[in-house]
Amino acid sequence: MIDFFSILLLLAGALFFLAGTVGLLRFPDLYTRLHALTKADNVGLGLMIAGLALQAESLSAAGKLVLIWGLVLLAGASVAYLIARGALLRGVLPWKR
Amino acid sequence: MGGLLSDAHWGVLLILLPLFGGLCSFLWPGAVKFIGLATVSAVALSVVGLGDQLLTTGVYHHAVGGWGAPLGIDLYADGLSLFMLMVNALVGLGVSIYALDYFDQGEARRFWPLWLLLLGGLNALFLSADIFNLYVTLEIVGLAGVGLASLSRSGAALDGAMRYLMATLLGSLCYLLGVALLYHSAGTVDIPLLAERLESTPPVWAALGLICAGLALKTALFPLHFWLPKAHASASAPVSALLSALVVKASFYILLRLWLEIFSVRTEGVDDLLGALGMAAIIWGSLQALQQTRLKLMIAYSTVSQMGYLFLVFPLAAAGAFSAWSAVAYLILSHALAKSSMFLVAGNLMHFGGHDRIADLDRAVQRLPITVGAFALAGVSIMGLPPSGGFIGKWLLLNEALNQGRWDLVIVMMIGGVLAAAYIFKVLGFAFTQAPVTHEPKGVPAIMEWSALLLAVAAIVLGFLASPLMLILGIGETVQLMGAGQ
Amino acid sequence: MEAIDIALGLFDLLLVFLLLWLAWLVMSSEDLFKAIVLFVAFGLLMALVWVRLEAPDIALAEAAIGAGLTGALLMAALDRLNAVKPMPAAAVVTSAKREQPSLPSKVLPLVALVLIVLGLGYALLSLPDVADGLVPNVKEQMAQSGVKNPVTAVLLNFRGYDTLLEMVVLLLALLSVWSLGGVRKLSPRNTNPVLASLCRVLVPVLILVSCYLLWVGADAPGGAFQAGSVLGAAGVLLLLSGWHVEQKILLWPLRFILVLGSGVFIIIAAVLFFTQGGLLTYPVAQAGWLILLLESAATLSIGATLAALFFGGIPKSRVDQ
Amino acid sequence: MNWHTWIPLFVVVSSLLPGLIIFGLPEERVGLRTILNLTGAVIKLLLVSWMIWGVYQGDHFETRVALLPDLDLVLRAGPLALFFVALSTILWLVTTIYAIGYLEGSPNRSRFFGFFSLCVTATVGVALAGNLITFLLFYELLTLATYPLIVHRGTDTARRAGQTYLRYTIFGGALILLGTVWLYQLTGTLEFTPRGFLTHIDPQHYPALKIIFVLLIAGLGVKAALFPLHGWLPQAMVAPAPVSALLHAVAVVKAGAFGIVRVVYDVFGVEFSADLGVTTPLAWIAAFTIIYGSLRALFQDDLKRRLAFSTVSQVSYIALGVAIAGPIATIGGVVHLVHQGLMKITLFFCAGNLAETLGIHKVSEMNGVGRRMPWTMAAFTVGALGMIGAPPVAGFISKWYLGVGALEAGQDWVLLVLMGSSLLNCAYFLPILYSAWFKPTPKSWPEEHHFGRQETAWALLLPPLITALMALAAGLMTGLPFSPLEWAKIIAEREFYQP
Amino acid sequence: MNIPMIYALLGITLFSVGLYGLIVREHLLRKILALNIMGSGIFLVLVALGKRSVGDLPDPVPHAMVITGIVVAVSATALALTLMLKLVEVSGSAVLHDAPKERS
Repeated sequence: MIDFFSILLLLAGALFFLAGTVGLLRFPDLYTRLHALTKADNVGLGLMIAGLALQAESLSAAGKLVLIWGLVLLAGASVAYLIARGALLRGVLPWKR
Repeated sequence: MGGLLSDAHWGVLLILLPLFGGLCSFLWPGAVKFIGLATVSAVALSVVGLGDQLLTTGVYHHAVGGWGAPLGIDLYADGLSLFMLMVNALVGLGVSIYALDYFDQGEARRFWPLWLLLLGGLNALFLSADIFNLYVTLEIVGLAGVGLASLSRSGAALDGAMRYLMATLLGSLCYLLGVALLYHSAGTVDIPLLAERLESTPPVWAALGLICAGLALKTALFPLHFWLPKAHASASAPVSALLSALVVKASFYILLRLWLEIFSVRTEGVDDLLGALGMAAIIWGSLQALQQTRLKLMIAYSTVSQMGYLFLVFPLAAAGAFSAWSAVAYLILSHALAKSSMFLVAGNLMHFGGHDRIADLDRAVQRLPITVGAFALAGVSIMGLPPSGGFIGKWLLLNEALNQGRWDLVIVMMIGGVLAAAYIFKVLGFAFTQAPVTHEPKGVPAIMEWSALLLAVAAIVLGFLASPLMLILGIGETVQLMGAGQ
Repeated sequence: MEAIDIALGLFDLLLVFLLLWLAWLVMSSEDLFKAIVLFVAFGLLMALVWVRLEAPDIALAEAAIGAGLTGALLMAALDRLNAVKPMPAAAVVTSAKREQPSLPSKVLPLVALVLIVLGLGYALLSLPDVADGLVPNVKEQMAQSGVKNPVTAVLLNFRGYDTLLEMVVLLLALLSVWSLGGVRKLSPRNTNPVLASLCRVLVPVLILVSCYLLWVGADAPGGAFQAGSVLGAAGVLLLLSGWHVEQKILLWPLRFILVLGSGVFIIIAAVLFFTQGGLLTYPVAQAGWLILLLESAATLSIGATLAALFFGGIPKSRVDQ
Repeated sequence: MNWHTWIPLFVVVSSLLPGLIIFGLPEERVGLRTILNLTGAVIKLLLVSWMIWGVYQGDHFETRVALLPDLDLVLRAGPLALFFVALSTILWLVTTIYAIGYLEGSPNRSRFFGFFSLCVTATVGVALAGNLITFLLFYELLTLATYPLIVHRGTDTARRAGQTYLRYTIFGGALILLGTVWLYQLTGTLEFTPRGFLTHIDPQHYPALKIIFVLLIAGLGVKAALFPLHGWLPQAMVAPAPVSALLHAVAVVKAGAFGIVRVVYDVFGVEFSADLGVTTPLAWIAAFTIIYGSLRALFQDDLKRRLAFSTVSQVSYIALGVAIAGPIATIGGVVHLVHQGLMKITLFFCAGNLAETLGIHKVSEMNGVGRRMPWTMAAFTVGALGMIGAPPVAGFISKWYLGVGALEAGQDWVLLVLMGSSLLNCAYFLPILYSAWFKPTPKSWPEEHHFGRQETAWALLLPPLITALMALAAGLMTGLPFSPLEWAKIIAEREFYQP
Repeated sequence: MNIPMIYALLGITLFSVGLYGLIVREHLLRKILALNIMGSGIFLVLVALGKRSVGDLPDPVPHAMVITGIVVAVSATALALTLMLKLVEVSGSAVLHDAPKERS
């Protein structure tokens, strides 16, 4: 039963990663790509962590996994912001149809 | 403690002292000169101590951490190591004294820590019996060398240092890959154990090729010498002296050591290839030196040519002849002394006239007789004229080449000597004449003149010390003796 | 089990091809920025490879140093490079022009490359399939080493002498960099509240992680180098967020921390040499805490050195003016 | 420990040490420098006299220091060695006096006298060398010590002359080095031995030995100015007159000739050389050089150049005497080593006086100079007559023994060479003497200096008079126990042809 | 052929690719990247071949060596980058020119 949930969560996570990657490759400009990447990564990673946490041997191991997710969220959000800001400051204009 | 020292452990001091001195000189920039000179003197004394110890008790062997090969790292010193340590101490002392007056405050603060760490790295290199440990020491030597080469921060110095860095890193990487292959072939990085275990398999051959190529690059063997002239010619004078006298010898020492211990019996053709490149280096380096209009470049090309002589040992040592490699050890020592003196002389001449154009030396012999005298004496050794260390080395090498009927080597050596005379006397000739544009001479501190002269005189005196030095070289009779030390 | 092996095998193959492809792109792409980004990706994949090769210690080091710090160094260098050269485009054009060599000079290196790969590959393949290396020796002596992580045992005990010299290499790199004089500051950034708050959160965490890695290194993957590089990363982050170090600290304390690692190593080596009669011969009972002491000092030094290397030129201090 | 083991070393040191001290002296310490120079020279003379007396009575003087594990640095005073040592010691003393006068007031004298002393040190070392490697050592030292003397004036011409000199001598040195190493390979020893050390060698090495002979002789021939290796000598006359005197009469050229004697007699052995068939070509080359040098001298207007080509010719008498390979010719050749030295140094001193006092450099400017400088020209006349071979000057003795020796050895053609050479000598010396003594004095000299009442400075006048008198004495008093001829006979008896 | 051997072969190839880049590419930054790639290749060879032991433990000695190597590599890279920047400041070019520059 736990295995089943794990697999489900992991697959869902993988799907988000896939979507994020497609977005990264297909979106027209930096800002939209960033959007796709961070959104997909944060959620995808969260799902994967959840899937793995179910398999963890101890509570502390699961805790570590969650900590990783927290750190990645923090870093991802900040870095995405910094990149976007840097791009704006350098005069990279958002894409318009 | 006294007992410990007299017992066995000068070798350890030789490594720890300069490293510690280097750290101290970094921490107390105000006292660099004092710390530096004290450290170098202590190192010189330790070399004497080690020599005394080796003469009485034979080879020195120390298992670091008490583990012993193959798990741990072994330190090892025999006649050849001692010889190289002597080179370090002698040249180091001479150049250190010179450097006291050469550098201004700011440069001195940057020079001494780098130089002391370089000295520590070199000592560690000559005492190591472990090919991976040798890699680490090579990196110390390389990075310190680059730092020193760029010390003056001039465009030319930076350019030279960059070339040197690229070459030395590439050389180290090739060497490291060779080490990886040897380790996985024999399960050890200890030289004596490798000598026992290695067989003639493809990985060993590949390692041989990689190690030879990497070390030849670091030693600036023709045609891998492309980086050397600029790097050595554009550095500050004491640094050029250290690089030409000590640093290129370090990688050659590893090659010689590995050859004598591990590779010599397993190589068909490689020895002749190295010998042929050595011959080409002698001729090419000398011809290039002859064409230079700048003194420092000329001296640097002379190094290329002189390194060529060293490589003649490989075809000759195939027969395992003590006389061949002892000749080369002698050449290393005398070249180190003579060449460091020459670079110091170049430093004096640049200080004096503000340039190093050979044709504009403008009666330097009148104004700086000691400096020009140093150049002449060093030149005698470089040319291989008697009485000098260079002559003894060349005599021994010629003897061995004739003994083995290697006329090609003999003829190249003769031509090399004549060409060396040509480029050295070209300089001396202009030192006597008046230049078209005469300049106001600038005084050169006495210490700088005398230290250059002392190094040159040492190169000459070597010509009379062959017997005791051969005795030292014979300690442990390097061929297959590291194994015997086990 | 079979399926997992096959999957892992496929994963390995995928990794191999990705790495090859990335390496080739790093070498061949015309845009330096792109090359650096690809190189960082290359480093991260390398970390994966180390995991696959059961070398978690290296994986940690590679992720922190190989990909992280080296990437940061490269990026900073590129930034400074572009700042030095007002017209990078022109330089790129000339370098592109220069990098269009004649056919033989393009083909010959390629041929050499193939030959080297073939030759060395042949050499590798003719190695015996099974070799124990030093595994038995390490196992035999582990009990005397004072730690439980074999890699730490090798690094700090069996081959501790290498590590001593390696600390010197690190210091030498910094000395040489400082000797070159100041480099241009990174292109100015407005102080940024998000970055600052990120620092406030991340730096303590990084220090914590560093301590953890240091402590755990005795028994599990980790140790001074990994801990030190995480500490270095914290330093880099601080520097990026516009952190200014006080003059007073730059003068003596910084130098002290920089030499701490190699200095403690040398002093302990000397003390052991006079008391135990051997270089770096730890008494078995004290080996554990001696190693911890060495590692702590090394961690501080490595962290400070790496951060200082990232900063570049010598920090201005009265001594060197 | 015995004094005899150190005296040869002291002889070398007695000029080395003053030389090294002089290098360090400031330019203006003329007095101290002069004292050092003369003290060294006198001490050397005393030591050499002691050794001559000892050797005459059959003592041995030998200094031996290890140079390589199996090769020693040997200084040994045999009769032949002392012969050359005595020549160079006496002439050094005389030349030093001359040089002090000649260079008065000119710059860089410390350097000059330093190298001057080194030069004599090297020459004495060459003479005393007891084996080939010691010989080589001092031979190369001689090259190095003479170079600064040749370029002393620091002009471009001087630099070029120096370069030419080096080009020849370094090349020659390389040849000798090669020959020496090879010889060592074949024999395992390099010790000079009466009648040679090669007689027991395996005949399969004979071709190699021939090549070694050629290498050694060619290397020595450079300094001995054997044709075609003489090119440097005429150029080197840009050097100051004392240097020319030293080069031509005492040091360089003589070292080469002396080396040839050593190689033929003490390395190969004269019978063995003759058996190898290498002496005859040497004789031919020497003969050719004699004629060639004289012919070239005939057409030189520059006085020093004429004298230089005369040296090319005269030094080959030594090689010729050696190559004829008979005892009497040997005596002739060896004694010419000293005779030519005395006569040629006289001539160069006189040429220097003419240049210093009157600014005369050319033969065509010498009309009537005999009346202006009678003493100088008297000495010159003695030297020139000696060169021609007119009795009773020393040169006659040499030529006589050479001729008789050639006849004894059945090499009659040598007589023709001697006669031809003497005629040519007449042809290039007699016109000088004639115009100097019998042509009218011109109104003014090119560049006249006055030195009080006498014709020139004492220090310049005395040396040529002394050497001229010695040349006369050597020709007149041949029967005295220590005359050059008697000593040459001792050499021939003891070293070359002992049973 | 097993997996470690494939990684070892990858190491060799990376070494060669790096060498190729080092020789062919002129920009110094690229050369520095090339040296790093070469280094990674060598580390791979060292570690991958250490997995040939029979037991469960891979050979830890190469691991230690590689960690040493990584630190050396980052040190050298930092120095090389700084040197490059200084060189560019002085000469204005991040390429080493072969033509001899006359500078007094």
